[in-house]
Amino acid sequence: MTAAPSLDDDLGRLRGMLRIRRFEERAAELYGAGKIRGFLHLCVGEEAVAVGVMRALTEDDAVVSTYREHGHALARGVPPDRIMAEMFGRAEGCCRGRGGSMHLFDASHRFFGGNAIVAGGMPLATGLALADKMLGRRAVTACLFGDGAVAEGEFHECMNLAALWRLPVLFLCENNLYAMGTALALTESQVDLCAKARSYDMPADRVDGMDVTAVERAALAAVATVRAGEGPRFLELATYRFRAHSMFDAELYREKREVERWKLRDPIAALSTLMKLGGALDDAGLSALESEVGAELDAAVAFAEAGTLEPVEDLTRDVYATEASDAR
Amino acid sequence: MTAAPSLDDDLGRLRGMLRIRRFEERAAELYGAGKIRGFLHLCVGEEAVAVGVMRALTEDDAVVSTYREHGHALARGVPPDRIMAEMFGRAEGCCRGRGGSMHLFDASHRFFGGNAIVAGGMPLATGLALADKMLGRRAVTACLFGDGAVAEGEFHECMNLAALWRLPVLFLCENNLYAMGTALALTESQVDLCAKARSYDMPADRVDGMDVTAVERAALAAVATVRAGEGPRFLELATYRFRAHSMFDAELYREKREVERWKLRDPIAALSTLMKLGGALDDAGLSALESEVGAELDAAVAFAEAGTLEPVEDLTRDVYATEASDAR
Amino acid sequence: MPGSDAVMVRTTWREAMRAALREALQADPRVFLMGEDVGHYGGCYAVSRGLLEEFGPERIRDTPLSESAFVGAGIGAALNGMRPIVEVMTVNFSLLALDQIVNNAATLRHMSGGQFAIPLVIRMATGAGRQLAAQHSHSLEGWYAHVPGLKVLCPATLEDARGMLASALADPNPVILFEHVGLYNVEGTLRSDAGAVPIDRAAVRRAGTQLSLIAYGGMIPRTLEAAEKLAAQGIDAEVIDLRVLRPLDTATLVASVRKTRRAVIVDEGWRSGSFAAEISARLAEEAFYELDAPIARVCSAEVPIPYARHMELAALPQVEAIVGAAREVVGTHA
Amino acid sequence: MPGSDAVMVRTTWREAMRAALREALQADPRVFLMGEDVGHYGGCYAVSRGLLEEFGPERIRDTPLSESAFVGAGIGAALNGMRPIVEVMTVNFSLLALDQIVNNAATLRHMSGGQFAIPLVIRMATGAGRQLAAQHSHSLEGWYAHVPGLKVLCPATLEDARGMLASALADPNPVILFEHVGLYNVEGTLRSDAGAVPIDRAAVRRAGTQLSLIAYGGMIPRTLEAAEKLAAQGIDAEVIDLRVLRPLDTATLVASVRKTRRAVIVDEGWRSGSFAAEISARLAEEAFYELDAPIARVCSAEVPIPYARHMELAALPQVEAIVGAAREVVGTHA
Ligand SMILES: Cc1ncc(C[n+]2csc(CCOP(=O)(O)OP(=O)(O)O)c2C)c(N)n1
Ligand SMILES: Cc1ncc(C[n+]2csc(CCOP(=O)(O)OP(=O)(O)O)c2C)c(N)n1
Ligand SMILES: [Mg+2]
Ligand SMILES: [Mg+2]
Repeated sequence: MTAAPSLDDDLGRLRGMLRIRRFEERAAELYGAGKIRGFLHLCVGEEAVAVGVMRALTEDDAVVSTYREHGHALARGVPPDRIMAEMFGRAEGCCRGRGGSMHLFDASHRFFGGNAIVAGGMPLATGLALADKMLGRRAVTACLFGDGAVAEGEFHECMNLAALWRLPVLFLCENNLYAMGTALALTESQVDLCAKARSYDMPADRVDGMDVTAVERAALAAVATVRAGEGPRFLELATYRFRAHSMFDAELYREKREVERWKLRDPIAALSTLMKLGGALDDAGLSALESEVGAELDAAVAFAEAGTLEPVEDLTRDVYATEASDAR
Repeated sequence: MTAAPSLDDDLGRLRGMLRIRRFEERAAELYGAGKIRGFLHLCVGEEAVAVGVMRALTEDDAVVSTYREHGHALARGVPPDRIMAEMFGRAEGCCRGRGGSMHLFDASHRFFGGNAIVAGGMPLATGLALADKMLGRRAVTACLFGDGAVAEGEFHECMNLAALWRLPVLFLCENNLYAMGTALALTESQVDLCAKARSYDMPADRVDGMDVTAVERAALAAVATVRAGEGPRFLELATYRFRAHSMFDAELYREKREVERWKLRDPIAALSTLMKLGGALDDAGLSALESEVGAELDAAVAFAEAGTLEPVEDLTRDVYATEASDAR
Repeated sequence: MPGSDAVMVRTTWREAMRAALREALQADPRVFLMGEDVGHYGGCYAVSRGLLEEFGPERIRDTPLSESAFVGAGIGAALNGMRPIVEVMTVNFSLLALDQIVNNAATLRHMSGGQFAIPLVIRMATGAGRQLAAQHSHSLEGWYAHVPGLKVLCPATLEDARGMLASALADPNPVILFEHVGLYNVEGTLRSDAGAVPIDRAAVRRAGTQLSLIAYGGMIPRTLEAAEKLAAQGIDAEVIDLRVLRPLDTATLVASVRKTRRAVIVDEGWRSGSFAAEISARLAEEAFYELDAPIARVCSAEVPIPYARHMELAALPQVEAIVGAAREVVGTHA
Repeated sequence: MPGSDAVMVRTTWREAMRAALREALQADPRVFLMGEDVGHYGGCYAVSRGLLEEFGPERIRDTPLSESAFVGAGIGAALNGMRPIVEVMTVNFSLLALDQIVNNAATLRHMSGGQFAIPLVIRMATGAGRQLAAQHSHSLEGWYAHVPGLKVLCPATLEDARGMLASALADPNPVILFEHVGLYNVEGTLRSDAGAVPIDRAAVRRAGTQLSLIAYGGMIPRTLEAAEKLAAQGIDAEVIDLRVLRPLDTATLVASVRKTRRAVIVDEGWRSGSFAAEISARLAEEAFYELDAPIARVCSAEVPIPYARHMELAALPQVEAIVGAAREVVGTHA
């Protein structure tokens, strides 16, 4: 078993969250400028989940995510320049520009997408874990999905299958209270989502998803039991998205005041305040961090801008694998 | 609200179960004789569920069932001759011979099938109940399915939707411990099926499905609350099928002894013994009942034998409704 | 009968659909709309915006993400006296409800010997062109058109966006109504008294003599554009809008091709196993001896639709490809 | 290379499939079989009977009734080093897993820019003829054959039942393998050393000169029977077994039709939007000038398949219908 990541690296956690925040803000701008197209879903406000969870995983673990996955990908270590280039539709993107924002994949980081079908990644995650178990590997598959996914039949089928076969999956429900414009109370008869997991005899905990340390601690504990072969676990991460569902959303379904109330719990502000109080961070340190993050992001945007377009002749390349290309 | 059916009609209950038992036995014979074809699923051993449940419903209620539905249909009042003719593939069958054993429908008894997709009837039931609720009717939809259906995504989606919208559905899970050849413990991580219902905040009870009076009492109570607008309910009916899953089943997956043990709890024997002990039934009474049931069944078989074949020219009739035929 | 005091009003395709929904909800208390985000959000493509405020949450029902359950519930409600309009956000997601549509909606009437009618309308967005990539850009209309028991409508014009829903609701059968995402923003004029339109025949959108261009839904505007380009090159193309994929109005097609003796079919589906293949086969069966050239198909490339703009464009049927195929068919290729 | 000491052994189609499964499980520890009732029950159609005892419950996995989850889990397991064989009991139930197959299995490789291979085999029973009625008797092979990223196999002969699985497992792509329920009991002889067969081409099952009968899977035996009947009537038909619906071996088809100049396609799918339409369209595109008569299709009637024997027979393509269509195409109808 790999050594547990240190729990006193507040600066690392802050850097992780800031990278995501600034990346998302830039992506919004670039969408406005027409550089990014299609559907774009930002995770501003939810950074603590991405960072806390990914810090609890090792290289051998696998990640399955949703269409709101920039933060997950960044925190997992997928290079920001490859992600940005992907959203620009460039051949240098992590999927050659074919996937875009909703479909980030990176085999080298065991990042299995980026899935734009709500709950559609859950069966994949279950299968990745099944293979790990059958092959005797001690890897964990982290499967992220939203509160909206809980209503889908695939959620139920996968929870049962994973629990029944005691597969090494960690189910991570990012409960941001809305599925697109539909509030949780309008989609679930029982809004305590942990109750669902328990009905499959799967241990479940609710965690404050605005507190990155709490997320990391809970994820570490859960990963440890999953890795030890004790079967799957479920974490509900209570969070909130500060921005619209996507770039097309007029946000008719929630009050501005609700959003403002949640912003008071901004996970980045919370951690930096705590660090400042404890003397671990000062204004100079924060602005150094901002420049570091900004420089990385500038480089990513420049990389994307300089990227090339996949040749149209390659349109049908890789619809099928050839035997030679994939003997492994 | 309709008057509650009397709870002291043991003879009626016994007759109801005996009709089903003899019908199923005859169907097996007729399958052997090549008169009935396709898949044939018998409910021998499970008669108490059919009778207990159907006695708790009124005419205005709706029933949605599975491919193992002869008993449900008979207890609901669908005429045995129409059912038998259906299984003979006759035009006089309740579906003109098009549905066969797995697809019995009878609009006049609000019997909405007969569904051969496991859990496939559950969304229909949810919708029937939705219409009743929207139209202000005080009808209940009884939705029957097996333990195997609980693993399907459609189960989960429907439980949630019905509970969320407080629809007048009574979910009735016939838990006979096997889905085809797969034991419940091999399909559910949590074998307490009521726990699933409760995770949707839906009241749930487990009932002895070999005790017809217990089933009827529980169904009456549940129907009353559902009809009163208190939302859906879930009953798990613990039962057992004495015969093979279908006529093709070699029963490799369970021990003969287990079957024999369950046969000791035969719901028909149990009730008739009780009645005899209480003086409500004697041998003469039982054999009178047997002849009455036998006569009805003979007539049904004769009706089916005498039935005609739907003309081949009608093959495409009723693929579509015409406006005229269905202005309602 | 359109009244004589009707005027022409400017509208968008989206607004025409919304007007159709509003009218249906006003006309019949049994009609209701349900689907994901049709209410509070205002509809994924803003089609139903404002209807929740007007008709309330009983009739404009936001559903959980449970495609199979709410589509199946629509079938059940239709069986039991209601006239549901169920919205599935995108045809890709409809795969999650396909069991209910194919195994229940399409079979119940026939298999029960004609005991039930299912007056249900299922609306869904379809098609590519908005860089939504491989899981949001399919065109599976042809699959639905394969299934006996279903009717399949593909409105292309403002008139059809405005008028097909009422006809679909009046039909006692399950009707699938496809809305191409590329059409919502189309603007034009519509008669103020526009209403129900027939849903049993194809339409000739442009009369022509030298070849028949056959298309439907989202491919109609570009097919008409191709016809204009061809006209400028001296080729007179007839444009047929299928409108209804099932039941298919073969007579109109055959009549057109008997006249023009040449055909190009434009279909956004992937070529192999496309609905265009069905059109081609029917024409070859019924107008074989009148054909002067092989029938051509202009379809999508056989790839999951990519995100990058230039690749998405390359994957989809474009005006130039239609023009090129048409020129080839009439034998005027360079 | 078949060894020279091979002998011919009597077997059934079911046994040939079982031998293929056993061999695959023996040959590669990464191979496992999962699906509903594949283990303790012995397989719905008894194909996997005995394998649980031989290979144990880890490799012969009974699944809950959760088509979407276990098919999707097969995709995930294939992505992660295993070689799963997933059994879906019947093509009708596969609709419940179609989201996973179409939106994931078929797209992941292309959409990720080629990062992943999905060496997955999905087996399913298909077809009618056993009086199982409208929810168990579909033929949706054509739908799967429409989807880029999938390969679609339809074994008809004992050799293909025995040999296609190994080739499918060796293929790094998701392969759908259809087993027609009417074939399982077919008996015949097979070489004792029969093994993997190519899965990239069609086969000429009977050489002939006057017309091409094109079929696949469960329709092959009756198409061959029709060819014999036609021979007795002096009509020499060639019979092409498609074997692989995707990618389609157009060359073999076109070569046959170029020679015979006439074609009848036999397909158990419903006619409108059938795979037969694709074959017809391709032939019309690539052999138009060689055709002497309209291409004919013999397909199922457009109805949910009824239970009653006489009605089921009437709904399905029968030998007489094939013979009739062939005679019409060669112009010898009375
Ligand atoms: C099967 C399916 N149905 C509908 C959609 C459209 N859709 C995209 S995101 C979304 C909301 C999902 O909400 P949730 O799971 O809570 O995730 P969040 O967006 O809040 O992160 C919906 C309805 C989809 N992508 N897939
Ligand atoms: C969706 C689907 N998958 C598989 C089947 C095949 N099948 C028919 S019955 C059955 C077992 C169902 O078990 P259960 O729900 O417990 O009902 P029971 O037969 O015990 O009454 C299976 C797997 C089916 N009909 N539908
Ligand atoms: Mg959410
Ligand atoms: Mg059972």
